[in-house]
Amino acid sequence: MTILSYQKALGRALGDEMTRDENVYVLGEDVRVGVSNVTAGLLGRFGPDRVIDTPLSEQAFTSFATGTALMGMRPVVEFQIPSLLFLTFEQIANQAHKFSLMTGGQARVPVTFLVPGSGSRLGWAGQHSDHPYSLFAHVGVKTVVPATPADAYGLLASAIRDDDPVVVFAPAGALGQRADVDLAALSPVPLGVGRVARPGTDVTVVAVGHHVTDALAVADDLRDEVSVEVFDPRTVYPFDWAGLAASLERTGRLVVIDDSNRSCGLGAEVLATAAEEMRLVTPPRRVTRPDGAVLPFAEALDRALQPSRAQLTTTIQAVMKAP
Amino acid sequence: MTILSYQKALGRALGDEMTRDENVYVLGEDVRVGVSNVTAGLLGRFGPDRVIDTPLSEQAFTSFATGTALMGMRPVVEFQIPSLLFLTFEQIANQAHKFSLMTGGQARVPVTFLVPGSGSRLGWAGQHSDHPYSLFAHVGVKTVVPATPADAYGLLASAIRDDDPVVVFAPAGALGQRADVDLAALSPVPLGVGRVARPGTDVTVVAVGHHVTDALAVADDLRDEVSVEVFDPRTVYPFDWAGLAASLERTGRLVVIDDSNRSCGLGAEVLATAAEEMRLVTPPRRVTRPDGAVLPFAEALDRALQPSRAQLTTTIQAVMKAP
Amino acid sequence: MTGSPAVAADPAALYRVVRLIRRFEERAIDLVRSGEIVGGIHPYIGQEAIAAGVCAALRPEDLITSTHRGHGHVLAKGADPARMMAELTGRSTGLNRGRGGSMHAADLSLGVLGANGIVGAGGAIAAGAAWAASRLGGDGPARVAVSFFGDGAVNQGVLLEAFNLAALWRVPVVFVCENNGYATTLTVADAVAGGVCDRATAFGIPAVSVDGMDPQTVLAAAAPLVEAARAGLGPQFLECHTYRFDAHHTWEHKARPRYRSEADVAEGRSRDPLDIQGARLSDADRLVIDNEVERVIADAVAFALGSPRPSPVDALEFLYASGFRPRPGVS
Amino acid sequence: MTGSPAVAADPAALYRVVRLIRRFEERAIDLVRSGEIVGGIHPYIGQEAIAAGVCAALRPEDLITSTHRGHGHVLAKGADPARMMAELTGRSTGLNRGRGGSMHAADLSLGVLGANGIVGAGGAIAAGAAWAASRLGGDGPARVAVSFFGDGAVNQGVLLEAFNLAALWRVPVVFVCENNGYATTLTVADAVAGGVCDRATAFGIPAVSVDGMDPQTVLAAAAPLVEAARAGLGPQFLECHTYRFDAHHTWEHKARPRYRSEADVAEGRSRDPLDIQGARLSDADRLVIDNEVERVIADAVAFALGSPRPSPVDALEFLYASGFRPRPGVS
Ligand SMILES: Cc1ncc(C[n+]2csc(CCOP(=O)(O)OP(=O)(O)O)c2C)c(N)n1
Ligand SMILES: Cc1ncc(C[n+]2csc(CCOP(=O)(O)OP(=O)(O)O)c2C)c(N)n1
Ligand SMILES: [Mg+2]
Ligand SMILES: [Mg+2]
Repeated sequence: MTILSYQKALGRALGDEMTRDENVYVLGEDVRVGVSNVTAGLLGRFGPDRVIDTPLSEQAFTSFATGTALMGMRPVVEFQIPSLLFLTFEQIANQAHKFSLMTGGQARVPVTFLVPGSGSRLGWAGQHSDHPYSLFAHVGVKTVVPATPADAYGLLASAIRDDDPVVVFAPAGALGQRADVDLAALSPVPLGVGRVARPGTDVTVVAVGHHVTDALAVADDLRDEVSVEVFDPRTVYPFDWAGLAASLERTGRLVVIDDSNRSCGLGAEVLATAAEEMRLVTPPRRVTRPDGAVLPFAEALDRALQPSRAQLTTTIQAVMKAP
Repeated sequence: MTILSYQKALGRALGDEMTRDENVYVLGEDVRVGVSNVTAGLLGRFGPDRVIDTPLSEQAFTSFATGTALMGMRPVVEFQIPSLLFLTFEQIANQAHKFSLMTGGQARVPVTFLVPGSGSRLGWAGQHSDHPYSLFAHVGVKTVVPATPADAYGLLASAIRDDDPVVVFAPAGALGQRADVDLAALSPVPLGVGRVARPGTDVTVVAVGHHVTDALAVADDLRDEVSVEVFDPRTVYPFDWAGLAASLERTGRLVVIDDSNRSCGLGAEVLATAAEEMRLVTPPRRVTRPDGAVLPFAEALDRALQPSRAQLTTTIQAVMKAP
Repeated sequence: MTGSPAVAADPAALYRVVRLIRRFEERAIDLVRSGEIVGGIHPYIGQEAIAAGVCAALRPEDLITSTHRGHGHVLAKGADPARMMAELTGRSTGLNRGRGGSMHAADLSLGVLGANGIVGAGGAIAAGAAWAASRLGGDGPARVAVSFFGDGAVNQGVLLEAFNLAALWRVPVVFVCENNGYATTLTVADAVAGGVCDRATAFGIPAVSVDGMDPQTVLAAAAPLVEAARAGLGPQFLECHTYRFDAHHTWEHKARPRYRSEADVAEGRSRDPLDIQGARLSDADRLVIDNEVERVIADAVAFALGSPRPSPVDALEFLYASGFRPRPGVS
Repeated sequence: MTGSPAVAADPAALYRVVRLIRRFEERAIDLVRSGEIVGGIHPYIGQEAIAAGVCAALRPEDLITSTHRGHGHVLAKGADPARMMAELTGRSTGLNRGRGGSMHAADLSLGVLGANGIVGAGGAIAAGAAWAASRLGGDGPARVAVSFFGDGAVNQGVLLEAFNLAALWRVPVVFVCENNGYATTLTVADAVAGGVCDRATAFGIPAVSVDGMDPQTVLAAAAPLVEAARAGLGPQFLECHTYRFDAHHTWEHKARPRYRSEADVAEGRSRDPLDIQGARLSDADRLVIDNEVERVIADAVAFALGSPRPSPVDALEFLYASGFRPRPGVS
């Protein structure tokens, strides 16, 4: 077994997919030097034709990638900061996402958008700390938020192989993750399939991205009081509803910890669908960022607007106390 | 009393606010000729300095408006099509929305973004039929979706007077609305305050924008089987939670009809918050667009992806039958 | 055969394309009036010389991206008028199976990457497609992409960004600006600081400005630019001065907004690409073509109106290329 | 007094600003290393002549928008170094009450509309602010806005769109491009097709390119452009050739990515604005200023580190100017 970091897992998936399929290529800012670390070493292995540095023209290079995808290539577009997804929202949600339906199935746009370091990096302030995966779940662009090195590898590989646009969020809070893995066993993780990160019987905690680690820690702390099942959806759109329903059949109680703004975030969708269709014996609860959150610069304020283990703990306890 | 159309109500609010406050001005594409009709006649009344035609540079004129707002003006930016909000998402969600917090309260950005004709116009196809108000509810930009001529007047007036950015969606499906109103009585409608459009005791139907009319019609059709309360939030962010809670105290049953994509849409937020905090005697239900909807061109397909009265009727009946 | 180099030199072939587009648009307007086309169209009438001339300079394997005013481009690149008309009338037999309509008509088999409802959006897509196509083509001759857009588009940031990428990476793309003097109601003078060609030359892209009312002039200007791009000299820019004879959108036929003076319209319509190219043929030859085009258009309308409409139960078909079926809006 | 015309002509005043920025940045880097500044900074070291020279050409009521590398601009426009340092260290006494940090430092009372974390975003904001300020000012002299940005920003669509609006509407804005040769690791040659000034002249905006290492050269170039804008001649463009002496971001101090050769760095650092301007003063005068600046910086650090941190319970304060308090993330 080998110790693999989350960041290296992403780079490994990229390298493996580029080796497997010569139509896969990477473009983005400073990808040759590999400022984000994810693309480090790729230039040497695959050359400048497949590892392309772009000027600060996100909108054009996003649609440029779409154009290459229409011709059969499989671009991986790296964005240095999450808010660049706001800047390119038209190109992703209104162009890449809509091509297949609007052309009546003539076109496919197999492009992957990768954000290594989404959410708060602490001290990067208002415009560099967003976690907008729920925006893509709303418009319907496939979106994954891996929590572990193995899933970072497997979900990025699947995103690249998928025939639709896929956005890959690698939370800054997860980049440091390391795991002991069998490199030979690394393989694509299917989109839309969650996993039970810890089985339990009293309450299901749906945790997204870096919060899976928090949920596991809290579950462990509470093990003498309550049996917590931790469900990691891995893909936030399309969501693994069957997996969640199965978990709620067991527990009947639901808490979501989600680093999105509260209103219309992924947590809202999980609660709404569970309330409509699944077994709930007590009211479900969310632990999220506040409505309309803009992360302030000062460290304590930045942290104060992110979901915390303490909030998750008290919320689980409240749900267990509920009649 | 006078018959006032929804479109004329918007134009009237603009004219009244421009008269009341000389810092209010309009900019957008073809606003002088008044292609959207909303700005018709304003050029003659207020002149070219306050009714400004822009080139097709939505991103720049959006932030240009923000710059003027920083200096104390109150711009009203008209967008010809809803997807221009995708194109300017960075300028609205990442700049205008964040200025106040990021500057520690030094800056305020009183800008209004107006989309006359949001949602499907039938036959305008994939890129002209979006209804993305939930995106703004998620990032936390104040957002209103008036259902009636009086509310179109009152909410646009309040949006212009508000010290934060506000997006005003005027659904294409509502533009034709006409009502008999006392022009003298037209006045601002406070943001964040919903209204009970029809009182009832069995089930609360939260209907947004043009669907308020649908909900009232369905409620009327069903009057012999079920007493439907129709709640029109008017503002989708911030939402009138107290108003909804009061309604659910009466009915205990909830159905939302919402022209957003299903996943992470406003309907999800309403169900989630109700499930967390409010009285529900049966599982709540949504009538929305499908996940990731892109409206196809052909009329029957376009209609098929929009929430319908038939869907609302059967959903209400299902909720009433639920144990 | 439209769009193949064979016909490029042939005045009759150019006339036929202009005539085909003109009659297609006139009939389409009728169908808007009669309600068979829902949502209206942006008529290309008056601008036919550009699509005809530019596409005559292309090879079948070359690519184009089009605009909201795209019928002319799609037809000139060789699309079947019948399937195009079926698309505008929302039929399953349409180019896009009735999913796209006027603003999204596409035929990828002909290299037509689609009309686009967002002004300026096609440029970056065309650049990417040309870059990829040439790369995938290996040592073969480069496949050139033409991106058509209007004068309004040169004020769109993403298009200017695309100029930069195309120039930096020497992409075989030709940017064709159809300058008809207006973006809806706004004049070029009120919208474009500096000149239209300056927007391209600023990026080191060679730019040419020509009379866009004469198909042969357009072809003569476009051919060397297309071949320069094909030869690896990087992107090229062509501005065609033209005039929109009809409404910005058929919605104007009812609303009648006032923004062009009688004089402006009369002056603009005084030079008609149909007459300019028609004058190069004998009346007899012209009549033969006109009659043939009438049959093609009549057949196209008959085909369209006789075709089935897609079923609402399939409304979500094609949403995901992978075949994934999303949740419906009501469960 | 910095930023007022009075000091504009004075070599000592220019030197003081350069020195102030240099020492501020050096101390800020220390505080990044010591962990007092979280998130790191984009050091302005080497580029001080631009902020000093341009802001010396401005009046107190004039406006600026800045960038991710904004400390120099904010200080040169007259911000209090103590409140600036307090901002970088996340204190309640900071310019933004600790809410903005390095990339969003602003002082609206001085016309500093803010650093900006998004490259190219400031241009349109500056244009709007200048347009509004002059309009609200009535018959008084126009208030000019300067928008600072780097060479990477000229590839951003929104900035190019802003050039167009400013030119069309003759807005009193001066666009200042700090060309330091790199956008993070990408060279200007690999990023900018055509020349930087061509991006402005394409829109009919007069553009001047100068040595950005000499404060007096920058001031001499900026002053007439600022006054031209003020006089109603519309937007102006100034390219300043400079070099970033330190890291793109202090993150590099650990990561040490390789993208500039030793030779390139040596060459770039060979001309230092501090020496260039310092050489114009007597050693005695220079020493007086240096000592005074040391005191200012020492006081600034002391003030910052001695200031209270904002309380987490107020994390949502200022989110809405209207005072609306949003729902928390957990109920
Ligand atoms: C980015 C964008 N902004 C606005 C619109 C609405 N709109 C559609 S066509 C048009 C005018 C386009 O003018 P031009 O580019 O000159 O093309 P023309 O209509 O003259 O052929 C506008 C404003 C749009 N579709 N996309
Ligand atoms: C629109 C946008 N794209 C990318 C980034 C990430 N980023 C921050 S600074 C920078 C380089 C900017 O280069 P330049 O404009 O030349 O300014 P410099 O750093 O050289 O002062 C990049 C890519 C960003 N902040 N905004
Ligand atoms: Mg035009
Ligand atoms: Mg630079």
